[in-house]
Amino acid sequence: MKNCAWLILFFAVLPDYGQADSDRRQADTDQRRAKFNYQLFCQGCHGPDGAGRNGVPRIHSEIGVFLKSQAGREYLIKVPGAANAPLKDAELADVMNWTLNQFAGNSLPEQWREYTEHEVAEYRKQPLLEVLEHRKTLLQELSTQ
Amino acid sequence: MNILDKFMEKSSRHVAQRSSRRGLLRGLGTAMVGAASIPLLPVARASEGGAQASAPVDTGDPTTCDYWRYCAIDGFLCECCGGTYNSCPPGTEMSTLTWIGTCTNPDDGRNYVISYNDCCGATQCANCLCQRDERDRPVYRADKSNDINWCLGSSSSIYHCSTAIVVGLALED
Amino acid sequence: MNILDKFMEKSSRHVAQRSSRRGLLRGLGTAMVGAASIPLLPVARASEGGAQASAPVDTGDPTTCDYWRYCAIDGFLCECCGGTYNSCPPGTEMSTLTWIGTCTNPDDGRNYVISYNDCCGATQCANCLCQRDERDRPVYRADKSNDINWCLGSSSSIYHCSTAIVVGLALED
Amino acid sequence: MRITIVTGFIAWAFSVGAIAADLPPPLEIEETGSVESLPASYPESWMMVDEASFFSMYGGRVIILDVLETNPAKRIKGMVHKNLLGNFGQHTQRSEFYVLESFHERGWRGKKTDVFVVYDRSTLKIKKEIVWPTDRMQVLPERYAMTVSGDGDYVFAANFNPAASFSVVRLDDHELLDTIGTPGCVLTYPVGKRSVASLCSNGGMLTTVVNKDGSLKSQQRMEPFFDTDKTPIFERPAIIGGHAYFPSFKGVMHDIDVSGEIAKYNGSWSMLSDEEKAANWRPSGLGLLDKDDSGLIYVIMHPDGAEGTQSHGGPQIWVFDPKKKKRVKIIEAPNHAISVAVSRGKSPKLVVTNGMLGLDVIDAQSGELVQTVTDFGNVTPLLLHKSY
Amino acid sequence: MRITIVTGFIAWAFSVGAIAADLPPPLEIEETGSVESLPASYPESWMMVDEASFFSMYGGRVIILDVLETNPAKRIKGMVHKNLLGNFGQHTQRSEFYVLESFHERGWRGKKTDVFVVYDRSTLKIKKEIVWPTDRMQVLPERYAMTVSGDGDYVFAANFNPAASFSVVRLDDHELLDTIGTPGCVLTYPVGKRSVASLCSNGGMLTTVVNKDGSLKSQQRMEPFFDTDKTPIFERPAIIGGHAYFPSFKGVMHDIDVSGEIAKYNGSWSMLSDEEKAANWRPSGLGLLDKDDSGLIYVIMHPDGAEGTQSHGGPQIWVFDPKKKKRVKIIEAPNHAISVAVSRGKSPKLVVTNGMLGLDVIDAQSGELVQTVTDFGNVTPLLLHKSY
Repeated sequence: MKNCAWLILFFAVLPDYGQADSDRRQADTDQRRAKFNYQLFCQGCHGPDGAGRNGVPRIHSEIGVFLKSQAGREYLIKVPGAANAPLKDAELADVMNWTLNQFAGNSLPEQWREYTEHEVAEYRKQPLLEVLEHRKTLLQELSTQ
Repeated sequence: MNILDKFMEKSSRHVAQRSSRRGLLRGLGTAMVGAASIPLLPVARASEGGAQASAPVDTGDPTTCDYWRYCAIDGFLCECCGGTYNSCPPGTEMSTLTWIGTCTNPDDGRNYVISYNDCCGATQCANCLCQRDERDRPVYRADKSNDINWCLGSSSSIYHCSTAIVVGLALED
Repeated sequence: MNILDKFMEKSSRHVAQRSSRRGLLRGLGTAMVGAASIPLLPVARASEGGAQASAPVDTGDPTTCDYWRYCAIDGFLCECCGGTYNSCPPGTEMSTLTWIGTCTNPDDGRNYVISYNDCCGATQCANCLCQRDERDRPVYRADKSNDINWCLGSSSSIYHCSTAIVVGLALED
Repeated sequence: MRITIVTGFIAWAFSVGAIAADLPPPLEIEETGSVESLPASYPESWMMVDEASFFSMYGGRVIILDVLETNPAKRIKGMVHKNLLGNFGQHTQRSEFYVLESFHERGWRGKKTDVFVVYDRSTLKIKKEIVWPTDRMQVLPERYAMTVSGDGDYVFAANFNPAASFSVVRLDDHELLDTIGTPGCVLTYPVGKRSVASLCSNGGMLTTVVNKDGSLKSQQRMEPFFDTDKTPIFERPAIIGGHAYFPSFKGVMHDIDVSGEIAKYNGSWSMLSDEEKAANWRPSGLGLLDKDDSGLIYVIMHPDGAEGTQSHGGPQIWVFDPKKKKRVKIIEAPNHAISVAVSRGKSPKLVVTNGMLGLDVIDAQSGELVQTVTDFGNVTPLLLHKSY
Repeated sequence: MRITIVTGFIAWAFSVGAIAADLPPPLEIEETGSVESLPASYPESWMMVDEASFFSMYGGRVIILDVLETNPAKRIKGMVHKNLLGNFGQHTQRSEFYVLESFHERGWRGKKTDVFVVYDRSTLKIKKEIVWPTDRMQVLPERYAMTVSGDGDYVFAANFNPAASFSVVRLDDHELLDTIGTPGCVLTYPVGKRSVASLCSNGGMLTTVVNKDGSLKSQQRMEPFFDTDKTPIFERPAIIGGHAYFPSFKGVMHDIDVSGEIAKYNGSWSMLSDEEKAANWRPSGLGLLDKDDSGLIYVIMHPDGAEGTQSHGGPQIWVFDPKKKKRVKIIEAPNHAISVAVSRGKSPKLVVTNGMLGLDVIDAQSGELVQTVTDFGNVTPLLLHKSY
């Protein structure tokens, strides 16, 4: 998915009116919406490149490590910025997947699967209260794996 | 930072009489136009000339508060402080934390994602105060709040002025 | 600190219209009367009643810049800041270093030695700016200069307001 | 030494003067060094003005102002510094108030230090300064960026960097106890004896119960009761008799029960009739509401509301009785209103930051303008507080 | 990476958009983080405004202003902080200027630190900060509270606490070298290559000759040439071609030869005719005079002068040719004048801080008002400087 830029460019250069076009265009729209939502709800703090800042965790090249455990997988949805975002479950799943594809880089495990609408709905029901402590614990666990 | 609208409305009257500005406006050292006191350019304008279709169009005046990008801005316009609508004045630092909004460019009718990066690290510019609050939300929606000092993440937390940077195209709902 | 005389002269006109003060006066947040815009009380007044001879007389209004003690004052009158003409507002500290002048009490015709002690340790009061420079001298005569920040000897060097304290009677030349 | 000598001159001058011209005796020599103080409890007519100094935020301060004093020169009772949009809080019982402010080592540059400062109400001297453990919330003036606990023994003060939390100060010894995270939820509304509610980005609330030692006892989330995009509320409640009343942008009053240990949603009621709704009357302003001692709520209202007008202020102040869920009065703001505060006592005065950034003092009973107060060093007096 | 992708979006949007509505292509995505810079040498029409911020001195600054720019929004080129009536100096050759300012640890309280700050003229970034060894002089803005040595290699900056001295900074490496006492004498006027003259409380001058290493070489006192009580002079000279011209309160121009190693008194001449003297015309103002590049002196004058009017400013600016000891022109100040500065170059502009604390820009040749400049954050722009 890291070559989505290429994909989009491809569509741009060669508008496709053929079979399966609507599916692809839908997929493309979802990508654009995911990016748009990232910009609207995440970028202010995490930055356009996911670099993170003073008091804001870095996403770029780091976020993928959380996918190495189920607890980590849930964590990314349970953080208040994600869980509380005014997005539908499917939209939140898309933003998270887009973010992972976009910024996670080598931090991703070799095998990983994208979030589904259903699991996002489940995880976000209980947003985290002790985010920093939880994050610390998680990272410790993950580093010892 | 979005309280002074009414004040601005009042002072915009004074702006008209440039030579004898007084009252609040003078006191506050601003040179400002209240939000929306000049109608935005109609979308149609962009299409008037067919030739224009080959280049992006943005004909607004970034020295006025009415400029389309400023739809959710607060504070002092960097354009009046030695910077521009998307760059900081010399000696300052652009905030990395910011709030994000969407505004419509009347020249092409498109909604753009605007990043309102503050310029930090110099005493308040105190010029061109511009307060518009479209889709601004209280601090519980920090990502949409211009009441917060967004220089909080920079090496100096001192707010100087605000930019409005096009960082993307918005999607229609 | 004695530059704003002319400015004050201008603004004293505005003071007359208390309800609609504007312009510089409003802008600077002051409530001031320019130096000498109201004639000082005649010396004769003190002698009008014979009975008064038994008690000292000082009938001036310390809330106005015209008050006799302020003849070489600069800055903000403590009288308008929560203090009085000879005491500091709560929370501040009276400077130990100061400049000294002599002023004539119109009630008894005597020249008094006035110590202009600044009150220090709070942001500028910014009220009742009063600038009179009789016998004020440039900084080379530091003892007579009100351009200097006399809070320099206090635990906070921040200037808040100025008092005018009778510390003695002047000798005639 | 100098003084002694001069006193000698005076005695001399007096004898000469009295003989020569039958003048009154000369003025007494006065003491240098005297500093005023204030009563331990302030009169009802004194208000605490949050002068944000928006154009030079290093000069921010709280000005203690007698809004009924008719002599402009005598209105100011004192002032304390409040740097860089510092946060302000007061104790209603203890004779002290609190400023949480920030300083860079070199004004605008160098290391930033946030400090919590305890002021003595009578001397305006600093009783204690606590170096703050994290970044305090730095926003336009709020009434609930800091609060005293229900039992009066603690201060809870909000942090934001942009991780949200609050820190706990014990008032008996002015010790900083702990900092408690409130992920996604900001500000500090007092709940019960020792709990804090915060407003969350999902439109719900989080209640944090605090132990006696200032540490986290428990946290509980309230279901979202508004949509932050579509039906936003103002973060500025009137808290009366165990209820926190939060108006929405469009005039729905939400009632949160804050009397128990945990904040509970208690329903809502409309501030508007159908006609008013049609005319788009809405609450608006920075300090858009306050309460009086009899339990009425005063809210700035404006017609023709729209997206973006929520901070414009308005031409009227509507008075609501929250028990009856009814408006009981309309007061005209003579010069527009962007913030409002109500003084304590049986004859409350409405103090309105008007469109010219002066203060209109209005009798809350009669609705009549008592006086307009300007020229007290006000540049941007964005929010006012009662005094205690 | 992001840019690439977004560009992709745009390309897509463009194709769709163009097809759909014949719209122009969308705006390009813009970079965040960019910061402007200024030329290493400023144009003649730029002035350095000492905004003392008298009502909130923490907010003091130097505003770099193009006084000929007609668009108010584009007049400000930049600004730097100048805390608590900080002192300001400039180098005419090196692309840098200097601010000597003070900070308390907590704004108005806590330990005071004075610092000497070297700014890069192009980036307005700090090149060096030197913690100052003593208390700098803190007064209303002066042009000679700091000066660059005649050879351009040092800065001498005045101290006062109230013991008077000056400190020496070497510019090649921006090192503080030494502090030299000037008992009873204040300010720093450049003399010869590496000497400093100061004005003394007895009406004379003290010349301090400085060694290459910044230490004291010798000091020499000049006989008093005025009476500080009866015939006081302004401490503000125009220094032209090796001569420092100091006007007296009553209009006598004193000429000090500062071309050699030691300042020498060179006599005086009257600025006034007998009629003018009778009408009590006098120099007056804060920054009451300046010079132009052709060697003329511009002085604010007012009639009906009296004790106490020396700082009132005046309605006229008189232009003197000091070589001819003669007035060559009178320029009317359209809105009163309290300070004056003259821009560099062959078509100098008079920039006058007027009675409303705005700036009147006047063509020095024709005497005509070019424009009045206000609303640039000016509150108390007490003194102006040429730019370099």
